[in-house]
Amino acid sequence: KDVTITVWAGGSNDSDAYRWEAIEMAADILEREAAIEGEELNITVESKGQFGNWQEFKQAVTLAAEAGTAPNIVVTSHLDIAPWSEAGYIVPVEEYLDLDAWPLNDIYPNLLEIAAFDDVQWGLPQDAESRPFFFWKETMKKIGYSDEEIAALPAKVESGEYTLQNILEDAKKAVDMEVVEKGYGFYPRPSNGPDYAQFYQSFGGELIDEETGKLVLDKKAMEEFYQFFADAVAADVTRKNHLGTDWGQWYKEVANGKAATWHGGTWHFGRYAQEGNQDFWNTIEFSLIPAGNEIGRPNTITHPLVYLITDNTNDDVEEISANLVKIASEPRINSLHAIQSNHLGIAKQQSNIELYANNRWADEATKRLLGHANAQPNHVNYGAYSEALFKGLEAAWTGTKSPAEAVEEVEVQMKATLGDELIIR
Amino acid sequence: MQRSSWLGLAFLSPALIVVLLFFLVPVVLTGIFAFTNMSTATGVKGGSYVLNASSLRALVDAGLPEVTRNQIESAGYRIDEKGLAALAGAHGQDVAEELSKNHAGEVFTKRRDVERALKDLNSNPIRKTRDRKAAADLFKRSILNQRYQSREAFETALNEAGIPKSDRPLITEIAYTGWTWTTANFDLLLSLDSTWQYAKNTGIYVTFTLAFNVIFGLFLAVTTFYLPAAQATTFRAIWFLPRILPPVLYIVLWRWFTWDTGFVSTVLSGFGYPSKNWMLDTEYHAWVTVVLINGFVGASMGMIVFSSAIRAIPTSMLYASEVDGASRWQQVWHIILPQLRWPILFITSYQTMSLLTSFEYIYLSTDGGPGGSTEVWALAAFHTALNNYGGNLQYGLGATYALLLVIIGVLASLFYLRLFNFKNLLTKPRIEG
Amino acid sequence: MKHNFRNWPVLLVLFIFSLPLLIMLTFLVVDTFTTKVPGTLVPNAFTLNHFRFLWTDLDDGSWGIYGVTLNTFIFAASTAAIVTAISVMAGYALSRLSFPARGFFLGSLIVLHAFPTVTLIIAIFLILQILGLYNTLIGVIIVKTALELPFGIWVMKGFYDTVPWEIEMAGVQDGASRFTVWWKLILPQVQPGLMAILIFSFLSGWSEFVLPMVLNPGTEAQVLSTYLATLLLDTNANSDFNLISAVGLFYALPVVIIYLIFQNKLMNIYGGGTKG
Amino acid sequence: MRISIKNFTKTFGDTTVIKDMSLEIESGEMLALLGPSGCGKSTTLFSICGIHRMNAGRLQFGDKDVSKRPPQERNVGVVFQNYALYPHMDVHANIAFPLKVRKEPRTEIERKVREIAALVHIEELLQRKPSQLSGGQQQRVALARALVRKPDILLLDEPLANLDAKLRLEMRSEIRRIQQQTGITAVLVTHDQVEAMSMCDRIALMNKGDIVQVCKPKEMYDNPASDFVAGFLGNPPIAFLDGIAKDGEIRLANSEVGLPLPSNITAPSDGTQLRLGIRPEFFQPQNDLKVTGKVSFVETQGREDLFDVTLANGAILRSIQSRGGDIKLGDEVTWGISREHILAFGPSGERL
Amino acid sequence: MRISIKNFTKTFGDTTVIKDMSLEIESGEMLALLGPSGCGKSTTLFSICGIHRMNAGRLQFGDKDVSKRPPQERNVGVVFQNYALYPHMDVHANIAFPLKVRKEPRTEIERKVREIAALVHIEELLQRKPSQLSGGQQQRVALARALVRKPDILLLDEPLANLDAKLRLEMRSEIRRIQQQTGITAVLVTHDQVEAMSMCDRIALMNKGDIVQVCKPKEMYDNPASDFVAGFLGNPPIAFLDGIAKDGEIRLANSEVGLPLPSNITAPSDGTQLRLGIRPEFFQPQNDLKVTGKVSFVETQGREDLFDVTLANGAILRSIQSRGGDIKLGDEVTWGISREHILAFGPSGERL
Ligand SMILES: Nc1ncnc2c1ncn2[C@@H]1O[C@H](COP(=O)(O)OP(=O)(O)OP(=O)(O)O)[C@@H](O)[C@H]1O
Ligand SMILES: Nc1ncnc2c1ncn2[C@@H]1O[C@H](COP(=O)(O)OP(=O)(O)OP(=O)(O)O)[C@@H](O)[C@H]1O
Ligand SMILES: [Mg+2]
Ligand SMILES: [Mg+2]
Repeated sequence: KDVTITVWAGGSNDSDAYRWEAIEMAADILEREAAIEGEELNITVESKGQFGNWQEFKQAVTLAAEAGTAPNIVVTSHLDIAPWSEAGYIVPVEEYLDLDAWPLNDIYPNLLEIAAFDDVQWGLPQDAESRPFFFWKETMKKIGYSDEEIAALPAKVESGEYTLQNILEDAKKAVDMEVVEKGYGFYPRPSNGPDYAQFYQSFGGELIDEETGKLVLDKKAMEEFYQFFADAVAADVTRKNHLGTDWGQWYKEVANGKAATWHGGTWHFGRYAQEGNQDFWNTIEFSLIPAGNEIGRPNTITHPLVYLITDNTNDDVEEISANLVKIASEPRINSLHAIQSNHLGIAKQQSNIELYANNRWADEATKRLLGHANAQPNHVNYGAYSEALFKGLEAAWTGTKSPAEAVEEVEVQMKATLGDELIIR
Repeated sequence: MQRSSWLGLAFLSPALIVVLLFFLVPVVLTGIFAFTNMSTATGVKGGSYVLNASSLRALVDAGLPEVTRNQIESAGYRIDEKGLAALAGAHGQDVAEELSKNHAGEVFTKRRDVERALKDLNSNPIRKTRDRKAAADLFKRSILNQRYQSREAFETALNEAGIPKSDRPLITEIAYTGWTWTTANFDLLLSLDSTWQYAKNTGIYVTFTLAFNVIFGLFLAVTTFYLPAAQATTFRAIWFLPRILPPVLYIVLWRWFTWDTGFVSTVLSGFGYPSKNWMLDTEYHAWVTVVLINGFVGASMGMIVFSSAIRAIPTSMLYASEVDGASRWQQVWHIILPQLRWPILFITSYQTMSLLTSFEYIYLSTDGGPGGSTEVWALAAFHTALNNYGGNLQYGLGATYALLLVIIGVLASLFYLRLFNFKNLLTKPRIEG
Repeated sequence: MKHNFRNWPVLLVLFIFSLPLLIMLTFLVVDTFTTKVPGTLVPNAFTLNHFRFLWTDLDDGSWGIYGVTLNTFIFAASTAAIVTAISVMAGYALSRLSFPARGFFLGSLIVLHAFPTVTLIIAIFLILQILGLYNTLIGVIIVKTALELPFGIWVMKGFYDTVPWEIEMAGVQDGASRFTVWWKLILPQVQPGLMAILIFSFLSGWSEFVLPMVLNPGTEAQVLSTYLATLLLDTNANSDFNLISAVGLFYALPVVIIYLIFQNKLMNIYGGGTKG
Repeated sequence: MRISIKNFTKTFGDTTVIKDMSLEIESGEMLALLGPSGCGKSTTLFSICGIHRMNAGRLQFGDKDVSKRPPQERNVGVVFQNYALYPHMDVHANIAFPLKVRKEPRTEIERKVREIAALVHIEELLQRKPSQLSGGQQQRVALARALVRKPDILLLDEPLANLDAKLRLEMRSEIRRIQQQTGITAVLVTHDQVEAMSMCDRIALMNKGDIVQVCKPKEMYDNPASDFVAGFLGNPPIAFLDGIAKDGEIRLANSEVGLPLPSNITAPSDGTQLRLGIRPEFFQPQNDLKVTGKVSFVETQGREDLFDVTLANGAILRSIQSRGGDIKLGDEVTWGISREHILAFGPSGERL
Repeated sequence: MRISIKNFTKTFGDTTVIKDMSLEIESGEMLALLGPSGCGKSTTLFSICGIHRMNAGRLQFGDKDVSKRPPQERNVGVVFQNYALYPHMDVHANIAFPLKVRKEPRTEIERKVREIAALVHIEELLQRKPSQLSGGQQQRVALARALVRKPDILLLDEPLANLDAKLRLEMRSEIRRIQQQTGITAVLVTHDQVEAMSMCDRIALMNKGDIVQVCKPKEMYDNPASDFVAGFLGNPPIAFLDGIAKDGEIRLANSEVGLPLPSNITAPSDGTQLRLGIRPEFFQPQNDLKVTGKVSFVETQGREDLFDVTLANGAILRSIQSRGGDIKLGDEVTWGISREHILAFGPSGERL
């Protein structure tokens, strides 16, 4: 039997090639398994990992699914599960896979949970990560921190002793002392991403109400979160026009100490090395995203990508796809991706894989961050929620609106697009 | 009808078909979409009927009695006679009996539990996962998480599950995943500040770019007209390049030119200016770049139209003005410009339409930034309907944006048609046979 | 009338205005063949490494440059051919033949230009999908054709308008049918227009970005614009500007060459098209 | 082939260009449609060949009613003012085109093209493109193309207007020769009186969509039906004197001078507005009916001199004389009018 | 203002259009530049007004060398063939333009425009746009515009070419009147011999960038310097007979017929190629030097008839006669040549 399986992976860099190569390896294994069972199975994997950006990827998948020509397997944000399942674009992996069997029973349950929606296991986690806060050690020293104090920072952050307000102060100090240039005291991500929800959480904001499953707009937290960025701009520690900075440029700058503090993802570890910073451990310190105030908590968001199986008229194809995804989730195969792209593993046994276990970054990041990580909620309208959240931030950040006004606008927008699915606090 | 009429219609028909399919039908469809809540989640083609945890919550909010909710939630997987009989049929009496012995009458909430029960069987003849799942499904009595493609199928299922008749309409309504009619898009559009911001941005964009196009196009046409042929051709070629260069590449060049590490910054840093992003530094920077990027492209069109219009002015007229004593400036001002009235009007109207509906270059350069300050109407429509980070494509809202743009564009072009005295363009065919 | 004035002030002003373009283009070429120290503008070594995409595959998700180039060529060439064929017929009908509602058709042609086709794309997508042409090269070709058509017809009509009626009359008088007259006598007269449309729509197709991006996201039929955009928008570590420039140069070279060969014909396009 | 036009009316939109015109053209005859610009000459021509549709009226070729036939079926050869050669075809292909669309066999085409090319003397030009031909040569090619398929009728729309003076003279006789040689019925549209008079058997003079007079050239020159006709024909043009009838004479306006009326007309009643037409060749020193005036304009035209003589009342008479006299501007002269050549016109311009 | 052109040469790229031409035009004179199309008339004119630059040579207005001056500074009025009126300005603005660019005060402009409008009789047209004017009216406006700022020199480039026959006649005298009234030095470019002869004091006949002859019209007609000049002037054109000199006679080609040479020339040596020019008015029945031939062409031109007579050797003589004879095509006639009017030309066309 000849089957062609197409795989599309969004938001991928070159180092993420194992997202689809894993499927190719799995295909090989599956073919062999079938051969043993006396079936001749011939799987051709066609993969595409090159998309301009997340926007284009999602648009492409959506339209393709609408046209009935969706790729069989997509690697995408877990947030897409809600709308795509609602629209009927994807089928649950649990239709084809035994979740109690190897290797699925080895996957961290909380990650599996993230790939589920409405109690249905729609997909399988493809990787894990987390989004830490970074400090440039050299700069911190110059503004008066000792090595020990720096080493103690992650703990102070975790305990809530060191907050975002301290970040502002230190960043300001760095700028005022001209250790870094204006606008480089705090150097956030230059485009929309899950990271910004972290800051909302830092000020006590909740994304979803566990009880009712509705999204939450905490106006006070939102305003304080916006205020924080407005303050950062006002204090010259962050550039007003920062959003939209070229990613390549951004990486280069943070990797080489041009910024005092910033935030990013666990995969940055590898990227910094590519940008010329081979000595991460001695130059950069990382921690959770600090709390913003007393109500808030230090936190980090993990935003795993997931393997999803799309709806296909042929159930056999869906089954083969599901099995490929399953095999690709085996610790050994997944570790290839985790280490190559500096993501975190998805399964417990990966710590027993030498490749993975020997990697200090994977090890430490897992320990320091993953325990505190939460994910954004799978909700049909979370996309609209996050769009609105970011739009408000942009307005406050660039000064087109005051934080309060921005929150007003966000409220209007969210009310209109989310309707009953929103709780305003 | 004359024979040439048939030939005329025949000649026109390929164009008509293409235009109908890809201009008129889309406009009509867009008009329709504008009155729906269509989005990624609803799909475009219509939906199916699903009850799941989310819709159940929504149902409760909408007033579904607790009893019914419990009834739906607790239906689950029941090891009953009917299921066992089916299982016996599929996998043999032994299996059915053993399962019956272990779990008869039990209700499992999840299929996974049924699967486990099946796996735990001593005989365990069901080795393949897929078969086991099929076997487990024989006991399924819940309608949760089940996709029904048609209303009838869903209602039949509700009926079989014993849902009270009075609750069914509400359940059916909420379980529907497809789009529904609404005028909310228009209300939303009007209530959002950003709408007005987009309108304002579009105004700025069109006005300034247009002004640049026309004025600079004129400037190029007039100056190259006076230059010797070789120089004129060179400059025309340079200015034609923005138009023929692929937009993606053209924007790459601009980025390289304006970005922090780009040409301007590098050169200025030589003079001690801190390098910055000249494209996105402030709103003003962004606007200047956007206008220049589009202006450079548009100017070439103006240049060519005006150039050919100037060339169409009889040289004797220019000679006449010279022997009449006019200086070059007077010649341009009194003789050339007045005679370019129609080309200028043409370019103005043509470019107004083009600019109103274009966003490609903005999308590739600032993408509406910084902070949405260069987000024009067409780009907003594109972002809303097709291109946002959240991946929830709001087709309905996007169509509303597009529809308004269509209306404005059509009105504007009708206005220009009047201005052009359209009848004059239409000469009657001279062969009547 | 040209010699009576001094040219250099005009030349100077033109030169200053053209400087950004000149710089961009110069460095585009220079960058692709050289390396340089970051933060400087002067190259320090010659290299052909930026053109490695010509002999190695850049990534695993796409076809490699030659396949993409072939797609782009097919896309542009077919678009050009279809646009020209249809415009040549419709332009003649609008210019020369009488039939009911002729004025209406001519008017709509101008109004069509005001339709933001690209924002109507959902609907277009739907139609393509019904026709089974979504995510195929043919689909994008047809949509692109539709987009170019109003302009093409308008230009062709302008060219037909300039053909003397007497030629057509003579043909009819010589006993030829209107079709023969068109095919044998009139068409050869509007060849410059035909060429102009052909070239122009080819260039336009070659450059098109949004349509392939939205309507043709698959791998089989990727075109150069999306290929380049992918390199550009990617947050890749090795998103290497010189490489992008090299691909860009490779991408732009055909259009520039075509332009240089046919520039007179292109300059022509508006002459014929904007009468009145 | 005889052409007969009956009650022909042609309108463009709201404007009626030709109203109720009737005209007969004999077989083998060459008729000139002469008239000022915009009088409807081309419209008539185009209606004959079928490019325009007649709004009313009947058109017959021989006995056949062709009013409703499309141009392709009328078998009419037309030569257009700008020749309308097909610029992308060489001369041979141009001439062969009418045969080719009729799908005649190649050898046949070849033979006919050669034959007609010989007739119009362009054998050596067959391989050239129209743009490589001079005006006269283009003219011949157009003629050849119109004639090659042996049309029943030949129509010529100002065929000489674009040629220079010398060539025009030459082509005039050339066209006439060919027409006579082939014996084809021909209609020549022109606004040049010399052309009409020198080339055609008969002239139909048109004015504002109407035929004013149809007759032989000489007759039209000698016996114009109205002052319009008299004014249109003749170079230098005829001079007019306005006056009123009094005692069988005509009393000139603003003057006491009286002139006798031509002898062959019945004198109109006194007080009638009259107009006398005197051609320059009939106002000469040797004639008897003397008139005195001042020479107000002198022009040398090579072998002849032209004089304008302004009479006391401001009216102007014109005289053309062989060169030799030494009359200068401002001289007072007393020259005579040839009484029997005076043309008299009534109040509405009709010939008396 | 006197115009003096010395050794003027003009090239366009590689082609030399005018080579080493010299010409003097007297103050107040009206000179015609006559010649066939493409001979360089317009080029000369444009060089005088400064639109073209002279490649070599000197141009003087009066005593001032203006060779290097731009057109704006030459103070020359030009009337272009197509009038070159500014279509977006009304007549008033058109005429006022030369004054406006000199920033003259408004009242002054107003006065001058009125004045010149009166001179050319277009007072009532001042508010119209050029497109609302007839050809003759446009012509007058162009003239007014050229004259309004009192130029030293008036240049006219085929000003009458686009007018119809009647209007041309009228404008001819009108332009001459205005030129004489203002006393301006004028150069008229034309390829119409009648125009040149009737309007100008002197004619400069050009051929291929060279001036062939400059003199008074009558003299040029009577005493052409070459066969080119003789052939160019005269309507109907002169007829030529080719032959060789023999015994003080000329023996016609392919024939035994001999004709005597004009008495006022020295007979060339025997065997010289000769050419005789005989104007149609000098080949008449009553003349003495009889020649017999067949009438091969007859043309009625209103008051005169034109005959072509083909001699036995195939040469053609032309005769123009007053109407009245009843000579028909094919008749054999024996008419006479006026011996003293025969023009004889040598082998290279020069007048003997
Ligand atoms: N297609 C048309 N629509 C409207 N009016 C027309 C059309 N064709 C001709 N006319 C008008 O009909 C009248 C006669 O035109 P026609 O061309 O027959 O004149 P003509 O005698 O040939 O003049 P000319 O000597 O200038 O060619 C003119 O007033 C012209 O404006
Ligand atoms: N700008 C130019 N470039 C090249 N050749 C030119 C140019 N202008 C004129 N000529 C050539 O110079 C010659 C003389 O041209 P000119 O216009 O002076 O002739 P003309 O005597 O005015 O003729 P016409 O009676 O046709 O107006 C022609 O052969 C023409 O082709
Ligand atoms: Mg006509
Ligand atoms: Mg000329």
